[in-house]
Amino acid sequence: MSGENVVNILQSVNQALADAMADDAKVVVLGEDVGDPEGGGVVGATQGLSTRFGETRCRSTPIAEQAIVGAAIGASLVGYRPVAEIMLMNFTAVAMDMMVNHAAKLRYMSGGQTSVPIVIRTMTGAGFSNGGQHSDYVEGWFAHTAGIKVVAPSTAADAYGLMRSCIDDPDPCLFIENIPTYWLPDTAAVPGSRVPLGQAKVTREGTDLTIIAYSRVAREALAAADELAKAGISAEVVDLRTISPWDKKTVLASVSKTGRAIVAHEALRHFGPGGEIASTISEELFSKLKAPVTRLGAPTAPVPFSKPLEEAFMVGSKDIVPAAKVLAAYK
Amino acid sequence: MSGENVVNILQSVNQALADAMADDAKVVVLGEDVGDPEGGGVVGATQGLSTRFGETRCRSTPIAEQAIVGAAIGASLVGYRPVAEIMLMNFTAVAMDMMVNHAAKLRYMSGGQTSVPIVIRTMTGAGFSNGGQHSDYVEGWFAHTAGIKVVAPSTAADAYGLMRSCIDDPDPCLFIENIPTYWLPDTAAVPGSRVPLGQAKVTREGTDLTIIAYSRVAREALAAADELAKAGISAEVVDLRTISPWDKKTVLASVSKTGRAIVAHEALRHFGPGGEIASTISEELFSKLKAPVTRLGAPTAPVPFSKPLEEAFMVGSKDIVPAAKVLAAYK
Amino acid sequence: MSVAIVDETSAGTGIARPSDDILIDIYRKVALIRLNDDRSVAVLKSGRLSMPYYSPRGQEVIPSAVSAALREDDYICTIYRGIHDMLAKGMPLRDLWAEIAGRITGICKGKGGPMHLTYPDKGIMVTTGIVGSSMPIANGLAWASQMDGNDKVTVAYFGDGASNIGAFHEAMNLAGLWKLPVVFVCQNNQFSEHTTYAKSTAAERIADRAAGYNMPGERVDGNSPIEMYDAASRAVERARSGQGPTLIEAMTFRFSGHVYGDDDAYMDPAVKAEAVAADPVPRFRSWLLSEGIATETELAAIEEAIKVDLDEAVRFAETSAFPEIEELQRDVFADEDVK
Amino acid sequence: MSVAIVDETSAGTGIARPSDDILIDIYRKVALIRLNDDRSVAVLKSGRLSMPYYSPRGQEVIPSAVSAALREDDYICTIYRGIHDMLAKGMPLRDLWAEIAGRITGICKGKGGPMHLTYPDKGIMVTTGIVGSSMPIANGLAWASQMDGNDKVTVAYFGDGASNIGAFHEAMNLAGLWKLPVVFVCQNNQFSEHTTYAKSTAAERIADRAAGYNMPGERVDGNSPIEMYDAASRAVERARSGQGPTLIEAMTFRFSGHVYGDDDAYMDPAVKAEAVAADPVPRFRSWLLSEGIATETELAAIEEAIKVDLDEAVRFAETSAFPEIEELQRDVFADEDVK
Ligand SMILES: Cc1ncc(C[n+]2csc(CCOP(=O)(O)OP(=O)(O)O)c2C)c(N)n1
Ligand SMILES: Cc1ncc(C[n+]2csc(CCOP(=O)(O)OP(=O)(O)O)c2C)c(N)n1
Ligand SMILES: [Mg+2]
Ligand SMILES: [Mg+2]
Repeated sequence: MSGENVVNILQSVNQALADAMADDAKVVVLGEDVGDPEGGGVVGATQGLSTRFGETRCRSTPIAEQAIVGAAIGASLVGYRPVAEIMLMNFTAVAMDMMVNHAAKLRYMSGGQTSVPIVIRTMTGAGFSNGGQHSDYVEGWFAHTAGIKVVAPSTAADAYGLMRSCIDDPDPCLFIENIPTYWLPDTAAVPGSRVPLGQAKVTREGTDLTIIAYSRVAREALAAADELAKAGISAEVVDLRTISPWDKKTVLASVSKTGRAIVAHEALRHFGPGGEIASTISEELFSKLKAPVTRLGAPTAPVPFSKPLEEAFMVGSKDIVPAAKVLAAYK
Repeated sequence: MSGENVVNILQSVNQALADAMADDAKVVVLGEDVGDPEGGGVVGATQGLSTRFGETRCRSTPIAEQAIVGAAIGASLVGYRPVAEIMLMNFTAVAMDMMVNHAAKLRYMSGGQTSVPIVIRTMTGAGFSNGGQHSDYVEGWFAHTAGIKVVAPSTAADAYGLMRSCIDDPDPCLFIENIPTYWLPDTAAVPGSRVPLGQAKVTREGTDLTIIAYSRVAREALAAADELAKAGISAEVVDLRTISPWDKKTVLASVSKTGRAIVAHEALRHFGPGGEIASTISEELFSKLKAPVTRLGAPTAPVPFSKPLEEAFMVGSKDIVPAAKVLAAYK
Repeated sequence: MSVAIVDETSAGTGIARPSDDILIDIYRKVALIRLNDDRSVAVLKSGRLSMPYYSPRGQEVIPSAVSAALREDDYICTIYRGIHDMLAKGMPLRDLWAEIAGRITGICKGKGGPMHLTYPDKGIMVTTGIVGSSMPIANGLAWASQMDGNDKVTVAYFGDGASNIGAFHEAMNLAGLWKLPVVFVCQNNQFSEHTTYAKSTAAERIADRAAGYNMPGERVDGNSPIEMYDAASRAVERARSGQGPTLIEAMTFRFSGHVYGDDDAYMDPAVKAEAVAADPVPRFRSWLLSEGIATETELAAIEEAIKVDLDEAVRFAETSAFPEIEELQRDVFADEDVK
Repeated sequence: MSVAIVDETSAGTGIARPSDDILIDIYRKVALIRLNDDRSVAVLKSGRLSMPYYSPRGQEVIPSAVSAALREDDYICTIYRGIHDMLAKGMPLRDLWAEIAGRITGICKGKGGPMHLTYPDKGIMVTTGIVGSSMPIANGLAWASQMDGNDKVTVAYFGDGASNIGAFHEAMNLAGLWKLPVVFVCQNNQFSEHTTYAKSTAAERIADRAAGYNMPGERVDGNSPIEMYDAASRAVERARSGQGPTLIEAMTFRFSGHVYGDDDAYMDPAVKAEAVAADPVPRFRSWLLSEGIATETELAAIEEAIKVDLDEAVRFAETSAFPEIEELQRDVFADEDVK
């Protein structure tokens, strides 16, 4: 990371929105507080947009998530490319109908006559003591829905490039931002660059096992790989980046090579998205696997407030490293 | 099935509600149309209850699913055992916040001071040309949520016994009824009997492979097993009955014996609940499996209206049989 | 609540009577809806068709009058009980019938069915099966018109029961706040499935709720073409000229059970009989004749032409092919290869 | 919208002044909330505590007056910005502080934290972090009281912003329809996070929305103990006697940013300064003195006692243990073995 190109994920999201709005007058932003000229929402993801593009194109809304997503859907049907913010991922629970029964289905139910090119931005993640209703990863709900894409970057450049691709995309995309990693310094994307949807990235090569992850946990996987290297274990890390549709090809290629896999996410392990990845690997690489595929996810509990419990809840390098050592022991 | 004891699932649900209301004055029923003295809701699941127990204890509500589940939660906090109906499973999308952020979490977030002994009844299933917004199986959303149990009977006796257990249970339960199988004649439960939550049932013994399913597909699995028997394949069928928490012990015991497994549900295969079961089997029985675990689920699409498409969409014996033959070929 | 009484002359209301052309246009739509309903029930009874059918019988006048006040390029969002709204807005019968028969020639390739009919060519943008959900999306269409600076208007149709769900409230507040060019048309048929208005809705009039959203709210006799056209025209004009949304509560009555096959045992027979006796379709027809606005020959010709179209539409539907199984996973995303 | 002006004497309003005992009880609660807020900010600043803290500064009078009108066995449901509501209803400081410090001795064993404080012993049944969600659950508590035939009342607290979300509407309609013994207390502090009332809410007054739910709605000066107590008493009495719900819009102002750490740059400094100048806490205090309802010594003693309790509560919290890791999966279900 050279000085000039250092940004963080939050800035990259902001930059992607600004660049998309500059490129295309049909890109508009709406959500709670997003038009606040001072802050740009509670974390500042939309800072400066209303000042630069006007409050019509970056518009604060009432607290009304169904109205927000509904407005985005409606405008998208007739040529707009709205980026709607659902402040925290738990609040998708009050907008599920618009997201799942409508945004995801209108193209299909209309036989392809209409389409819903919207992006729904949301943030989440444990780590800041926000407790049971402000920290959940529920990407699994949407990955299990036909007609909506689900994206979760772990780096600033991916945040930029994936956001640009989501805005370009003719179908609805859910874009998940992790709160605790928002402010970490990182390399900036090339302005205007895109990261294609549905493509994973091998962020570290290795030979003994593959760690498949996304969002914050993709960073934890890299940290785990560093630590494993010290123990003589060579871990390959695949950052999915897009959760649905996911990049089966890259994942299977990696696990074909290593023969061992860990799938890790912050969402609950119980009926979590890891089940799709793990069972696909087990099914498709049945005879090539040297060890059972390990799934890591949060324990079956709401996100606890108390710091030590919250830390225990969060999947990280602390969980990946021992799991990897167990796997590596399979010969 | 002897003449006298023949009922269908719908009647069994109705009977379970009536018996529970007769046994305990704190059991109350609420939902759209449920108090209609003539019909008892659109399919008649609550028929006669308002006449017998009064409109206070079987109360029709406005079309307001958040208000319905909220009222159930509130009353349950102070001693009631409400059974709330969300008419169709797709409409849980407008009640998700109450179900997931509240019902499922209040016990935990209060440190065990409060509890939410509610049952949420809902029906769903393709097969009646109800199209994209009236047929979805989204049990995966709730199975992936800590603090709520998810139940889906496939027989009349299980419907009765599981409903009684859900009402008895001190925690929130989601009770899923399948529309197309509502009216099939079946053996009645012993009045007052309970089917324990979290216990699967081996509904057919076999030696070559295990089919794990629930709801309508558990019946399809039996039909498939019949057909497979003719082809010389001996299939064991496990009806999960409770999806979350699921009965790992029974499933693993069966697959340990057969060495081959199919997990089948009507929900989308993509990131579906089958991933949890399949990957657990692959993980825990790694060296015992003779073949990769096969997951069957609906294709990644909204439920189509047109009859031939809807039939193709629905997972059934037509999908299980060929998959089983492939598995049986693994030696 | 008593049944709305149709008074097409609107004597004493001071409402201006629309031109004869408009009245006949409204009647053409009313007749189309009425005859299409007849045909639907007949075909359903014959067993040749099987679908969830939410009859609009009794509510024909509302969208007919509303559509007469709209332009072809205006938008509507409607609901499962919306075939009348769509026919009034110009949905062609062939596309409709092929769709409800699940054929590949249907307007949604058979994938949507009766609850999700869509026809953007005539501004029929969304049909939803979820109570309340037409409104938030209608706002978005209207918001687009507002941003584009064009003067298109969006109508959101919904039922009385829908006025009690959260989406209604959120949408009304946003529309009032942003002064969106929307007309919210509540078709108050006094039932939500099996449940009466009185057991669903705390408000004496749904129109009273408009005050809480800083928009005008008006209860009108939805079965009166003149009153309905008047209210709709004013609301559409208000929206078109940038003055913002209106809530119209159009009083009407649902002549059938909620859905085809529902025996409507829960409906008070006396109330229903009174409503049916006041059937707005024949009353409008006789009034047109008695006022000399149209002759029997003219009206009969309109009806005959519709019947011919219906014959052709049903034939087209029934002779069309079902979709190939490959269609199952098409139109999920724009890119067919994404699964 | 201008800042509400406190006029504790309520001269000219014709509102009866409550007894001195009640006024002093209200002041005791106000002082507790005020001093607890001071202490919270001080401890947060010190870095010894880290939590999302939604200060109730400026809104102290509302729940103090409401609680003075409630019985101990009445219920409340409140929100993330609800520590004032809970203190006024009797949440003990030790249990509160140990909880917000994440300790096992906290009232929720440290699992809930500040946004989910619960204390059924004093009727504090639910605290939610989801905007609008206090209301549907409050209805359920009230429905239970109605079915039990007891005369308990439930209060649902929420903010002005929450009056625009679907759950508000659904809950209000159900309460109005079923005549539930609920009092809906909207604390209108004129902001939803960074967004002003004018950019959130189409209604001129939130109280106006009550008409659409067939319940009385009243806007009152929430910073006036007398007006607030009066409105709350009438609403509570109405609910207790089976006449149904009331919506009270209590005007107030949020003295801080939305959450601790938020710099409130988006708040108009002049508006804020005016509101802070009208700080209801010192004004109430001086009025009690000037009216001779309490002496300086008496009030100082009340405040001193609170400070002692606060010292003890903070000490208790800080010296308590954190939960063991085993707690992570306890209290998910009643049966600990179910995973
Ligand atoms: C969110 C939701 N809840 C419940 C239903 C089931 N449902 C379908 S139509 C209907 C009644 C709607 O009544 P109303 O809004 O008055 O419209 P009408 O059918 O009378 O035209 C209900 C409850 C639904 N489709 N969506
Ligand atoms: C459904 C939902 N949407 C958004 C949020 C984020 N949020 C938390 S507080 C808040 C503002 C609420 O304003 P108001 O209701 O006026 O209450 P106040 O905070 O002013 O007391 C918002 C938008 C949330 N918690 N829940
Ligand atoms: Mg109706
Ligand atoms: Mg506020």
